[in-house]
Amino acid sequence: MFNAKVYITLKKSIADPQGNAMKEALLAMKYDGVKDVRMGKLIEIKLENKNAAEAEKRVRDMCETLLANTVIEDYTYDILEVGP
Amino acid sequence: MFNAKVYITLKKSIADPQGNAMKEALLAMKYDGVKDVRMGKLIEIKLENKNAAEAEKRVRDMCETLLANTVIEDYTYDILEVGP
Amino acid sequence: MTKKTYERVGLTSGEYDRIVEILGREPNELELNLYGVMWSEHCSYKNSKPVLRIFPTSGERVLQGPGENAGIIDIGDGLAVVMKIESHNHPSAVEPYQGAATGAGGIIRDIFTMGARPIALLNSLRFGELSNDRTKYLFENAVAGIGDYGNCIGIPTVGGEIYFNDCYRGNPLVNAMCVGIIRHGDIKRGTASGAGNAVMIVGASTGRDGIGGASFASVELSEESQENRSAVQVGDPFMEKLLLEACLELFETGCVVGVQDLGAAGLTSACSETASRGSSGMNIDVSLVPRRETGMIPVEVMISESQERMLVIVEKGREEEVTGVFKKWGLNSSVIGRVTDDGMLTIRDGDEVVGRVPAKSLAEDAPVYYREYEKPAYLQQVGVLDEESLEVPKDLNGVLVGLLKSPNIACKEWVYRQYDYMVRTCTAVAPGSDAAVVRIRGTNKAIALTTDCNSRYCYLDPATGGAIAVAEAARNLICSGAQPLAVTDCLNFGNPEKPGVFWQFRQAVSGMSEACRVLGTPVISGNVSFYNETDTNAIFPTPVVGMVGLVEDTSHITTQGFKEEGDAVLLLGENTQEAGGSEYLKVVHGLEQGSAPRLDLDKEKRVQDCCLELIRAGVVKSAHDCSEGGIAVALAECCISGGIGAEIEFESRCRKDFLLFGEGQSRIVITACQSDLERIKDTAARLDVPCTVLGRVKGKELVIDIAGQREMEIAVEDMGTSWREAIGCIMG
Amino acid sequence: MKFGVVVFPGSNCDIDCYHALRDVLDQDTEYIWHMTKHLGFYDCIVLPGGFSYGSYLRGGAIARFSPVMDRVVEFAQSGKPVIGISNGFQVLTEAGLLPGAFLRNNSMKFVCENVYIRTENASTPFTKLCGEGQVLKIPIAHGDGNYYVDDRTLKDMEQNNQVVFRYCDAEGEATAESNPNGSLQNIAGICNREGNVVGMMPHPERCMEEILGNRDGTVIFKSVINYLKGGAVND
Ligand SMILES: Nc1ncnc2c1ncn2[C@@H]1O[C@H](COP(=O)(O)OP(=O)(O)O)[C@@H](O)[C@H]1O
Ligand SMILES: [Mg+2]
Repeated sequence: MFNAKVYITLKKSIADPQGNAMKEALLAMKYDGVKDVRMGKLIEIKLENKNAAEAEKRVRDMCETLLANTVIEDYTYDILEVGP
Repeated sequence: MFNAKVYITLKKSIADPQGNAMKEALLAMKYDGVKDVRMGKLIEIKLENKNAAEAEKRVRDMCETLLANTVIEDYTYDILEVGP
Repeated sequence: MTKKTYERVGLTSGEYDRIVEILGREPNELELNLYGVMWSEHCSYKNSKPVLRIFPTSGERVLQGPGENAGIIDIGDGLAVVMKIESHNHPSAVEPYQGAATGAGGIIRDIFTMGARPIALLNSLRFGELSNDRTKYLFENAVAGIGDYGNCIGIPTVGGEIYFNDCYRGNPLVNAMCVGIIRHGDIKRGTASGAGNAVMIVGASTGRDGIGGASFASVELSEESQENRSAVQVGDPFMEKLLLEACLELFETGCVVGVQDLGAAGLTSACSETASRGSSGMNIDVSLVPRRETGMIPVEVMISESQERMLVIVEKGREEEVTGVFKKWGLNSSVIGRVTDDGMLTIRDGDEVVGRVPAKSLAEDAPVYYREYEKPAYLQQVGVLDEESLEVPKDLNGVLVGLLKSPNIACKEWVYRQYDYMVRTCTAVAPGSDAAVVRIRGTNKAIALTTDCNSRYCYLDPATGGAIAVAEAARNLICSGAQPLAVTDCLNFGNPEKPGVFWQFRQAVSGMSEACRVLGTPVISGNVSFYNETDTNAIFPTPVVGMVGLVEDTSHITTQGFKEEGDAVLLLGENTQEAGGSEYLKVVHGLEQGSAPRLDLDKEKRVQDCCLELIRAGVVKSAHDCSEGGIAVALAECCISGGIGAEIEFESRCRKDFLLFGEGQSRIVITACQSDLERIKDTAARLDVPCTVLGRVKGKELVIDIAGQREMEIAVEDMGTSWREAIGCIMG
Repeated sequence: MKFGVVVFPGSNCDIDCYHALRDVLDQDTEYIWHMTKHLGFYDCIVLPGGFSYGSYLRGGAIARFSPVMDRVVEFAQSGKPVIGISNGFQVLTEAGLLPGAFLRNNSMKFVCENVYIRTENASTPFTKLCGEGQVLKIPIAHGDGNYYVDDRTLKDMEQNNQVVFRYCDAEGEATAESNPNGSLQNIAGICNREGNVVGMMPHPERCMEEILGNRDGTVIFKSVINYLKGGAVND
């Protein structure tokens, strides 16, 4: 069994309305050290696969096809083996 | 300067409609090893703070007050120092 | 059993004794929990039942009165309207987005449970003053929650009301209303009958969420309930959309004997209520209930309030038809038991019987309390208003602008532009007029919808305030060209164990009842929400009225905006100088005092009948009732909505500020062609309704003279900007 | 002539499109279930608005993997007219039939209101009856309508006249104030290179009858009917 954590973020070049709104809200709350906020997604997937290489290939495929929209988003992931 | 990554997830006991729909979609796409999918948020924050302890306190405060809805969500974070 | 155990599930020792008597033995832990949730105020109405009997509930058009998941009223052509309103106050106070969203989700299920296609949503919201940050957060998120749920499922949110008052700061009110349409022959009921018929659970799987929700709604909010987190559920509008389509498709097969949504108290309430209504029993196995979480014990399965689930009673042997339909929509469906004829709700976990109690005893035999009541002392102080001591403001233009900017009167577009009010392409009158109007496809008819309640009047005089809520709702429908048909009500009050609160409750219900009788609008469904208080502060009594009316012909649809230069502006009804309880007193003088406006129900009825007759005769070009802010605000709203000014002249010798901003009842501003004036006056005279020409539609300003003196002169555009932008400005 | 309206789980403007075509414009119209693997004969396919799969993850992201989408892609590639409205537009971009992607509205809020759009390309099957520059009043209702595309693709699109509508004011000026969601260059609707696949955020099917107070949406569907009648030029 594997636990994958997929992190999806907007590409750097793209303005992030949600992150901006959050930054403004934090500044309004007097968190004045805040320089930038970017909003992304964290997708946790439990998957059953024979081995790590196979699990990784699967996760990469999922990201490319469904989880991320590569027109606007980048993705990275961590995969952890958690027992049989 | 610090880079904080905040991970926000729904509490375990709370239903996750988005994660569910994704799981069904992945299964329909023949990713048959998928056992569970949970949808969360990743918030990346750049902040200027004198020291790591202070930065951490700030991030925790932000999570409690704004970033996470602690009624239904849990949070964790990583903080990385990235230069002055 | 220790005292603590029954207290933990919210029961009293008397109630516990009663359970022992019913069972002839002590209940086990699971059984005790069933009684705990079913005998809670939220499920049993144990404190309100005797009072609710005062409501008139019958009428020629009533196809289903209170007692089912929703009420049904006939609109002719073999069609009927299904309606219900419900509170989700306590969950929304803790988690406004999900609380409000699941409120919308729950009320939608009540409608399609009856076999109806939901066609419109409304809501009624109350928050503290917007100067408070927590209030802004609650307001913003409750609105987003309601909006997102309705938008996603594709049911237009077409109307509602919002008030801000400090009394709601710790205990906001979120009431959601849904309206559906159905053919008479398609009505479904929440009944389980026919021994051997299958009991199926369909839709979402069951988790631990919302456990204790029903009793949660029946206790005062304390610090502790902030911690009571599992009671908050997350809404899944996508799942509900599938459930809705699947259920409506399933009903067409004719294999469904009865159906009930799983709301408060989950399976416990759905099983015991359907069995009880069908005078039958039920034998279910909790191990067959599809689950989302591991390790759930039977009692958790029984009282879970996981959303988007339904219980369906299906003819024996036709279970597969159900499975087939649900599979098509990608949904679960499982047989979890059978209907029996022994009157018992028998709960098994596999082969082991884990609980067995009479179904009726859960659903119907909760003790009924005749609470003590006493006129509360605060009325002594707030009832008096020393009018002499209030100065007449010099700058009446400024007062008008101040009122237009008051969040209680200001345009609610900031809210309703977050709602998809157009989906289904039937919304003939969108939010922003007196009532929303939704056409009925395949006919020439439409229905008009509104929710109303001025709780400040109810605070000053609950009987009159309750009656005004009904009268105003009806008036709003009339102004849109509809005949009011029926009421669904949501009674939001404080702790009924306090005699003062219970007095307010009784008074409000009796006032509403009288108005319903005179106006011919029976109460066909509703909801009671008690314990709306924090620490020591109770909310104003807030009996929200949801009302539906019938527009016989879409050509009768009328809106509030002035239409054309030169039209005559008329008033049906009379101006008074009642200032008590007005928004003017609050905004300008900082007072919430005096008597609520008087209401003469017979006169109200005559004014309404007159207005509708004139609309049907085709002589009314716009109609708008006078409510908060009085006639000055009503005229301003007509100008703003129409984008055109007016010249108005009052003869009255009343105090100027009270004349302009007092909230006397039974008044409607209409416009008409000059050539129709005689006809209008004749009709009004015949119906014994005062009717005065106030002036005419003209120019780009609202100009008001009183007794020959120019008192107000203000550009429509400026009024519009103040009114439209007020809430957005505050919310940033 | 036959229209097909695709029904994804969670579509909710499917009935509105169906009603607009069948009841208002008297066209032969059918629903097409998302599981369909063999498409019947259609002249035009409509991907309606709503919240396919709840718009969970991203609008249109899951729907585009429905079996029917393979058929829609073939249909589009054969040159026949396809229109995606609102969520249908999102499905088309996710499926790669149209360029770009959608971000959250810059107001962060869902917005439902009437907006004005200016016709930039009056030669697509869906805009043939519009004049170049014609201003239409059409409602929007979306939370993620903020259109984005990278610079290079945008240049390409402009060269190919692929911007079909821009948000504008009543006078037809594409101003910042008239942009309801932050879309790049006020873009409200686009088409593919060939022009037969059109996506638009505003909902023409919501304004085709007097009782709804506005009939500006009619021209979109009348255009395609006219186009289809005018002889199968592209077939
Ligand atoms: N919460 C809400 N949701 C949707 N529409 C609302 C809401 N609150 C107010 N509105 C709309 O704004 C308009 C004015 O509301 P209100 O001032 O309460 O009218 P009235 O005084 O005639 O009852 C109505 O069309 C109403 O439906
Ligand atoms: Mg009104």
